[in-house]
Amino acid sequence: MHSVMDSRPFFEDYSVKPMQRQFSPYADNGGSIIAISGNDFVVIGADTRLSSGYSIYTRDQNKLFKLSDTTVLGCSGCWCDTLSLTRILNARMQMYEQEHNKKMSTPACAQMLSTMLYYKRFFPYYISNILVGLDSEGKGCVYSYDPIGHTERSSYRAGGSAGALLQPLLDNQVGMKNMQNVQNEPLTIERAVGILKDTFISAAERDIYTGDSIKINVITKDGIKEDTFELRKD
Amino acid sequence: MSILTYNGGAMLAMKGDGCVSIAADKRYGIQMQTVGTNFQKIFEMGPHLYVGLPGLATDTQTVMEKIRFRKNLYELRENRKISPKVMASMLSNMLYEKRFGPFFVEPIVAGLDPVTYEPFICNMDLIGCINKPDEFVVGGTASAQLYGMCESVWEPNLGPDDLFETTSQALMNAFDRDAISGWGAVVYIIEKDKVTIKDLKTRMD
Amino acid sequence: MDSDWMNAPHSTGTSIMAAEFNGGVVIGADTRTTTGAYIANRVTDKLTKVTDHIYCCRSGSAADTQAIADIVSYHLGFHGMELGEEPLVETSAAVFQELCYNYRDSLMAGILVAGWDKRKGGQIYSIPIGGMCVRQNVSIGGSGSSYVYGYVDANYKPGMSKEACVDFVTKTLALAMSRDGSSGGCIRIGVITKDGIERKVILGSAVPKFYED
Amino acid sequence: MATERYSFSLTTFSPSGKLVQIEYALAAVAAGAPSVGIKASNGIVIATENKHKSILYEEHSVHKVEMVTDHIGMVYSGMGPDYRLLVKQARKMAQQYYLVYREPIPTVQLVQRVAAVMQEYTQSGGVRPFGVSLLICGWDNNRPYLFQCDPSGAYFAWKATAMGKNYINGKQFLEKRFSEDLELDDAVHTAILTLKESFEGQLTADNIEVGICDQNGFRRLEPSHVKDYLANIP
Amino acid sequence: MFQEAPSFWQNGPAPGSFYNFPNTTFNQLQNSASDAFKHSQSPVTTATSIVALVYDAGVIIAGDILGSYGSLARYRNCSRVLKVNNNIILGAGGDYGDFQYVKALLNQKIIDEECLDDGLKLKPKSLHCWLTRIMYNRRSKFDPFWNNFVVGGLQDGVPFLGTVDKLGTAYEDKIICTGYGAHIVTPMIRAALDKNPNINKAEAKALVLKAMEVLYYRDARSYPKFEIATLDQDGVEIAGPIDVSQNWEIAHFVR
Amino acid sequence: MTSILCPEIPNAGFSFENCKRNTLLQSKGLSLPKATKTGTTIVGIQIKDGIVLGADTRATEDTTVADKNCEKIHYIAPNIYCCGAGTAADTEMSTQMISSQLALHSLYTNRQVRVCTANMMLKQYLFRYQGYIGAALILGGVDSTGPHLYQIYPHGSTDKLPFTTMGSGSLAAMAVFESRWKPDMEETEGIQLVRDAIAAGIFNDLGSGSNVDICVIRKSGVDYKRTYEEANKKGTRQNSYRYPRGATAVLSTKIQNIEIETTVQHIEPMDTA
Repeated sequence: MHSVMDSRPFFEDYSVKPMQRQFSPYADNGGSIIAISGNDFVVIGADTRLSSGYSIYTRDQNKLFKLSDTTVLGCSGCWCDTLSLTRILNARMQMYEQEHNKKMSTPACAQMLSTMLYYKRFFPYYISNILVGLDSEGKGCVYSYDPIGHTERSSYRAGGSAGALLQPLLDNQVGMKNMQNVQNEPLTIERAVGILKDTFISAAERDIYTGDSIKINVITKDGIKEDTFELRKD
Repeated sequence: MSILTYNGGAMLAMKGDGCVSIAADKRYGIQMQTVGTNFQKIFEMGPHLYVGLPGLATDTQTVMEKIRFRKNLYELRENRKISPKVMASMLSNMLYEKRFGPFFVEPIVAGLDPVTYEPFICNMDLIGCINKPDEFVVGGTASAQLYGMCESVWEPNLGPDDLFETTSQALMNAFDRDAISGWGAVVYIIEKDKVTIKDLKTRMD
Repeated sequence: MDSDWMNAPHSTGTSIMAAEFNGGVVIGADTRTTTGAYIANRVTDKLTKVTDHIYCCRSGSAADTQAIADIVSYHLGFHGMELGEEPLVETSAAVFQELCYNYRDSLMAGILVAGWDKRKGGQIYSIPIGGMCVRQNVSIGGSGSSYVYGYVDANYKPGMSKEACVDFVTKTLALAMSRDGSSGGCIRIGVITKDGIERKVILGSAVPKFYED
Repeated sequence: MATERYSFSLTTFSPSGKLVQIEYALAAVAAGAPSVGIKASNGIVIATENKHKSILYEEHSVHKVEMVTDHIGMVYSGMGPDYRLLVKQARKMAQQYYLVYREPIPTVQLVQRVAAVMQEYTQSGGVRPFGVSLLICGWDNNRPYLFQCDPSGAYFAWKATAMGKNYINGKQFLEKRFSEDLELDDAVHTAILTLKESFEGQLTADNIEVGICDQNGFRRLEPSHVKDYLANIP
Repeated sequence: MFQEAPSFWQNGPAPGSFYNFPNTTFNQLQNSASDAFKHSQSPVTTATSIVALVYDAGVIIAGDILGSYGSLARYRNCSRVLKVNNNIILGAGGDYGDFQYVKALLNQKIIDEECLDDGLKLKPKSLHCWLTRIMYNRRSKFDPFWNNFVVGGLQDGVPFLGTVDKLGTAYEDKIICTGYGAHIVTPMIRAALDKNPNINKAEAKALVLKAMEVLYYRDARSYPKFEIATLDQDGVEIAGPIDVSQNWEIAHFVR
Repeated sequence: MTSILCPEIPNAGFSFENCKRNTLLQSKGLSLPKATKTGTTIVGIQIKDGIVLGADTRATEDTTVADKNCEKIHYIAPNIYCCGAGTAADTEMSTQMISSQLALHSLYTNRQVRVCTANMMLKQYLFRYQGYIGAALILGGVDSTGPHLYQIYPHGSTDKLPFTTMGSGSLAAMAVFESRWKPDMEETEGIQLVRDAIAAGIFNDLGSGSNVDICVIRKSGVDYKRTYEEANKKGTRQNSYRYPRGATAVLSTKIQNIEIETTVQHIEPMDTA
């Protein structure tokens, strides 16, 4: 704003950036998701804090979307995109059911989500998705996505604002990485839910966008069991 | 890419029962390319005192030389071993001198008090703001992953052996999820009567 | 809007005013200091003492104007001792100008210097951004002033009585504060005559009201 | 220091290898008001004569016993104004030490630094050595310390010492009475008695000053407190 | 042969270049704006916070009646809290022009619904959903309605409160404040509701009055006259303009 | 003892040696890393002949919590304390510097230092650096002229107020004060109000969190209640993650034994004979 000020190097961090009133279509509303699959079950948990900048919109926003009896989608990132994507997804699944007269399987749903995300390759949905469910043989599956549709199936995945905090512990405790002479017995539901809760507790300590409480869905062949767990509120 | 991620690196320190641990990876890289796999980032500043300097490699070495110089003068003048608390303050003062042209390192200090042998750990941001928790401190490009790991696996009053296992697992699993740190690791376990230095067998990719 | 209370500089948006009457000057100001659209201080005192008989009304960057006022009151304290009598209003305006002009690139300060001295009686000097200085019978400043130029031109009469002048200043500031978002709160008034300053505050709820459709 | 500096030094060696300016400085000290310091097992006492040439003096306004930090105190024999300058420098050095190391300055370190300043004045151009000897007492490293700094820049650690007018019999007096296990209270009495030895006229709480330092730090005794000590002196 | 991107890609960046996510470090390297935002909006005459909360029997929405033209308090009788039908009330903040346009769309929708005369009445949840779609749509065309809407009402007898912002971010909660209200008033009301969760209408009104007072003290674009809409079993009531009670005694505490 | 090579007491003020290099690095597209910021909620109120200061204890690095229990209420003088928000290192260092200068000042004047002196020193220091030192402070204390409370902004402007809040949670805290503050409150009532204001910041502002620190300053003395209330506790873990011994693959082990000798401190006098 003053000639002498401009000659000095502009320390972006140290002084006030001139405020350009540029409309941005995106917002980061925070939130984290963890999914862990076992032989005949899959567990997915997402925190319920919807935030923007430094303030909390609401402490009780469900980010897990039940697409069918065997498929659940967890989304975190830009909430307006999430709302639109899940609405279109439900519509597409209904159309599939009516055309094929059968419910969509989880892998099919996963593939469709991938194409839907890539469709908006040049104006993407700014969301980190994790789609979980039981595949046709009843085995647990976890599909993770990047915002433009690259998908990967794995046995466990963490995503969202605290993804980096959560992932290493899952590698270690579920993937049994970096540990020698430790035999890994097959994962039980209790252990998976325990790890999920502990990881979220750690995430709530360190990531300001994760907290309040988490919603947990446990999917087995007898259906989806819902559970909640309180986290710190600050 | 931030300046702190130009060379990469991960480091952490943990407090145990009458002992402390400090561990770091060994990578020296230029952005994505790994150039060396035996780069020292933790330096001994006293029988029970180690300082870790993650961040820009050139500043790691410069700051190490400068702080060792000031420590030597201090110990000669005062005729006693420097305590970790004083080393942390001296380091913080030195970094804040460069407030408007800082060194790009986020130092970690770990050690036992030379008189009372009380465990001490702390870390600082690049301009010397000291953070003295009771559990653990982390630094470097994998700090988010390290926070996640340490927050879950750390327990109070771990003995030297358990502290070694916890520290190593936290470090390895964290930097496996970070592209620009890893390639070998070194762990120092500092106790009253001995310092155990272990090189870990890690993924080299 | 978002989080501008954290990084917008702390500025006195401000409506300030000074008017001469026979026997002295009346100075007035609103009490709102804002960082962005957040009111950081709703009861600010923008009438700052420079000597017993000379006050300045501050507008623009709160930091700059406070620093300038401190430096000027230091110089005038010194100057007063050398003179053995109270500094003249003109002198203090010159010292203000010295600072505001020489550092015009790094200061954002619009200052009204008003006071009484035994040589010329009540005087008002306006020193806007850029560091010029001019004496005026009535002077308004700050972001709120642009809404009340008409009112002042229509209603100011030289040689008013003290009561009339105080009433005129109060009404002008009330009008400015009601239209300008960066001004508001209470009205602080100072009447400077040969006997020094007599201060009073018109609380927000008591500020006069006009037609508000 | 003087604004424009002379380049030659006033303190040059005499043919017999002495620095005569320092000898004269020591003489000035020996002519100064007597002061005494005693290191007891649990503290240190420093005291000095503070005679006023006329009854019109405001007794307890200007002090000779000065606090440098919470745990270090100082007294002098010799020229007052020189002492003032050294007190100011000592206080500043103590604060600078604390800012860098966040630890109160050890008494030894302060003494070394003050001695270094005094030594500079014996080897620089355009200045004369200080006309004072200092008694510096402090408590750190949970033990008492007592030091003396001379105009030459030499410093000594004492168990007890006296300086200023007839310091010789002062020292002899102390040698007779000093013992390792002296308590602080007895040390104060001994110090006052030492001053009394060479005191012409009636020794009262208004013409002497006493400072004590123990584990709770350094403080100058109030005249009323000194009166109590004087009360039970025969 | 490929001079100009086909209209289909009009809003995206040049083909082949990745869209710049805002405020990621990657993005700050190149210049953030590309020319697609020529007609992107910025608000002109704006209205400030909306304060809304659920009480035991219904919902309450309040907003002052000021239209600010930048820092000029230009229009001092802009009502922005309104009754949509017997079981919906609406509050709006942000650009007043956009608000009036959306209000017109909404009125037309109500008229169409009446013409159908199928006995169905628009409900709050569906209005909230409809508004969200409108906002998201305009946001996706980089020509947003620069508003925050708060929809309150009774959804099958249960109090409903939802909001949507200029991006289409929508959610429901017991307490919803927009603009500066979110930062200043929401914490205050959350604390009050923690103490007694289901407050009655009178207590809710008192809370809103105190909220508007605090906003008048601290928000430089607020105004001491406001309107309150309440909706419950006994019907809809829009009270106002009400004057904010003011206490300036702390002015005497400053030297 | 001192030479330019080894300045025993580093010459005062900031050194700008690395500025050229850092600007070069920046021009290569490497962004400047951010120093630890304290999102922070800090408050201060004036009560009946006393001051109550309050602060949260969270320090953040962008969106990660760097310190869960950092101290934001800094000592300035026996009768003056100061809460700091903004860049953590700046608040720490500026309060330490002014505290040191005030210690010297009180030794010279043999008087208790005044709050307005601390305010003027801080204001002039921050103004000189034109806001580049990002310290936003609330200064409170009781001196011979009574209780005083100031808020100081990074650019160097200060306000004297009966109550004030700063930091990212200041709006949440200010709502509590504006709705419930009364002049001349009793201590217990004042502490409760400050606690509620900080809690409003902790629970509603993401930049603030963990515990509530409170400091009550009276003429008679200071009661610094560090961790007055632990507003948030870490969740209890379901299972333990204790690793079995030998879980980590080790390439080599080296043991450095340290013999503990008790150092006898012997000081011989330096004689000049």
